[in-house]
Amino acid sequence: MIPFQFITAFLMMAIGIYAFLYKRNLIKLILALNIIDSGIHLLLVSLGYRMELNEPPTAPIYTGYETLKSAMVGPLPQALVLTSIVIGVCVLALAMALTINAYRHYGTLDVRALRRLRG
Amino acid sequence: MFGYWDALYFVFIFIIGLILAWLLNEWAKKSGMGTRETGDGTKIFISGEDPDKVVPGFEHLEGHFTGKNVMWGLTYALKRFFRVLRDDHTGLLTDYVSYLLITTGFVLGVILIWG
Amino acid sequence: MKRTLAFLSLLFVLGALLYISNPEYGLKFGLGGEDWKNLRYTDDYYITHGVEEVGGTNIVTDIVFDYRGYDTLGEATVLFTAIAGAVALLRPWRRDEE
Amino acid sequence: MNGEAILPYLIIIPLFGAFAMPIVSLAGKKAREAWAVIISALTLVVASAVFYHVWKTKEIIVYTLGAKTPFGQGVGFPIRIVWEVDLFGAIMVLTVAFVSLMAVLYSLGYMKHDTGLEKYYTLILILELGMLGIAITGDLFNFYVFLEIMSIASYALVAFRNDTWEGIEAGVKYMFVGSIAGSFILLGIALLYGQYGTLTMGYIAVKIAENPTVTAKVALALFIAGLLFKSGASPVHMWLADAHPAAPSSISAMLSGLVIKVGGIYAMARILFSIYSPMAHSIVLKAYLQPYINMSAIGWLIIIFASLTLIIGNAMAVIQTDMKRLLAYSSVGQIGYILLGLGIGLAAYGTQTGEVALAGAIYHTVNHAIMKALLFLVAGVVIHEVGTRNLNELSGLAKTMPKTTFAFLIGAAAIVGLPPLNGFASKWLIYESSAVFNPVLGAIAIIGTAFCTAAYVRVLYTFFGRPSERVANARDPETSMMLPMLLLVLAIVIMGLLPWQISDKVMIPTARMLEQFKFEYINALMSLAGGA
Repeated sequence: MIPFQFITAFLMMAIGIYAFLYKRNLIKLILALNIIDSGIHLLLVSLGYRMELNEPPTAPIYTGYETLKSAMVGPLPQALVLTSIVIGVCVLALAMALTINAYRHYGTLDVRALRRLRG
Repeated sequence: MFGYWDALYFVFIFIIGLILAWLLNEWAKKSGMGTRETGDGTKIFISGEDPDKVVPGFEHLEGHFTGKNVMWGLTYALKRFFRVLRDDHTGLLTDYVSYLLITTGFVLGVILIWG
Repeated sequence: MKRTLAFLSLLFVLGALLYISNPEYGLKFGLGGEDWKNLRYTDDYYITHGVEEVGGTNIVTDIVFDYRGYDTLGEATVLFTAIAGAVALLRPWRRDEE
Repeated sequence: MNGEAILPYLIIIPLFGAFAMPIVSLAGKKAREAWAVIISALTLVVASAVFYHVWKTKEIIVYTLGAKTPFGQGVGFPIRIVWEVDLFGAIMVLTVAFVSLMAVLYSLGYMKHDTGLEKYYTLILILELGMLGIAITGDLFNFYVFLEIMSIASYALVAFRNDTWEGIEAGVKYMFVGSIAGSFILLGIALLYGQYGTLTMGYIAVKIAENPTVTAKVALALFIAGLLFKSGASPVHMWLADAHPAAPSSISAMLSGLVIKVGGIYAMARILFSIYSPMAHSIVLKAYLQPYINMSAIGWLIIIFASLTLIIGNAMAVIQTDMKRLLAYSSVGQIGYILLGLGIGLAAYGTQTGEVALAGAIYHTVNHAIMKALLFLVAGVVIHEVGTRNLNELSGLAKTMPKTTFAFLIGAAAIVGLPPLNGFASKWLIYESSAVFNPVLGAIAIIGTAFCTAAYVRVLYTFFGRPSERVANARDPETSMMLPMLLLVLAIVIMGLLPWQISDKVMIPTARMLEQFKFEYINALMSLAGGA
């Protein structure tokens, strides 16, 4: 039985890459990049999930009420995802800047028009 | 010795090459019909370009040994191979992604089967 | 043609990823007890020692700013790079200025 | 000098320089240029010290960020980020610092007429920083962060001249596909974390050797695919042929000379040899009949891609009319030689053939960085003076630009592999080991060189032809552009005069250290566990 969190994560990646194969609008491709990133982030966070018997999983924060029995989920993937989200945002910003310039040069956002470099 | 190469070998091979070239030249002189001494045979003729010939439409390039003509023999002989390669580079983003995915699939298949 | 082949490769890669996310062969989800101690020993260390070693009650903060602080530095650099790059790309063209 | 004490400055200096650049450039143009040169020169000094230290002691420097030891209290696994610098990393550090200094010096004259120069120098320093970070890191996620720093800086620099359609189009293609490749690498890292629960390279190596699972294999496939893309191997070389010619020439020199080496070849060697340790998998586990990952099959996989790259890259170089595009395709071809050496080193692991091939690959990495940087700088001078890079219009440059043509002659002779120059020694190591390993591979390598020679002979014929009106007014460039080219020519000639000394004293030990017959990379990390 494959956990649905993993299936969702991998499907999101596949959807993003599918968009790269069959979509033409540059803005859609930028969104596709973000969907791929989100899929990986989902995978990372769900890798840190924890299920103990009779202990509900909580966020890894000590609140001073530790008498309540609880299991903390893994904090490392969350830290990695924090870093990774920022990287994703940076790629997004740069992609947007490039897209604006591409529109100014080519007058279109169709990725098939960007094929002067070949051979 | 494995993994090494003496610079002296280069000198030897160079000298042997010189001797061969000289012998070839001598043989060509002896068996030639005399066309190398007179007429068109005396002209320097590099890679299919006649320095005195003017190509229509390329008058401003007259007589320069330009990159387009050097190695014409090689490019002509392997015309089909080069055309396949050239056509393959379509410049479409989709194709670049396709090749990346095909590579991934191939690598994954090889590693899962033999790795 | 290329696209079809690429789509098939994508399906193959997806299949392989789904295969390894089956708990019997590869990645396990929702660990607990012994599995947690064996596979997430690093996280377990952070949870048990984080507060006393670093002092923050939020373990993620402890990791981001102490254990993996260098990554955070890298993250800041990425942000700086992206800003510099975006500003450089959106500057007026040379032609416009003349 | 103590290597561990100076190692942090390798990151601190360029980081500080890059972050301070917008402020310094408020003081004017001269201050900005002086700052960039000073920062990259200081980095070169530190890099030489690090290299000298590692080469002298032949030991791996392990440096922990923020603590004495990467290990936690009373446990046997690392919890902090570590840097591990072995000899290969140190060589890459030195090469990166040297070529970056040359590129910065060259930019002083070459980029004079551009706008937005403070961003340009910031980005060039960050590009250098990213590559240095990749070369010294010992942590897998940290490697990804620095790979992205390097990639984002190079995306921005490829499209830096935003008033040309060429740069923008190449930037779009490079960026979108490169981000997907980066995502593959991140996915591989996530899978390894999910299976083994750690991110430190040395400790993952231990864990994989204990329990090689299917997950590790899938992660390896994702790493190899992503890094083949980043190194520009065929059939995913097309972004390289578009992006490298479109960038400003000083950036092309860094991209072709360094980025594809450090972000592709070096990272791949690190992952193949240090994380998926072939000593453990091909020899130890096989001997004890344990499950193992067949590393020689992976070596053959890389050899297949290398052969494709060799033929396609060099052949496409022959038919280009654009000078920089020709050089970019030639880079693809040369990457093929490096990958061939790497693949043979993996497939023939444990034999002398493998060691020589690996040494040849490392040697060629350094040589090609220097040669291709020189050639791109020459191409930049030609564009700067003549204003075109179409080979059909450039005939007769030798008359008007003798020094530049001389530099190009040296670079072309070295890259083709003529004996007195440095390219010969490394290529010879690769030819000989591939011929010993499998004669077919030797033949493929020779065919690649034939194509490479044809491509460069075309350019040289053009340069030495009868002068056209177009080049009549061209002159040799100013000193700040001439000096880096002369220094690179000097490096080529000096390295060419001492081929076997360098090979014996530097490259063979590097290959031996990378092969880690005694698990040096793992032991250097794990030896700190006792001292905690």
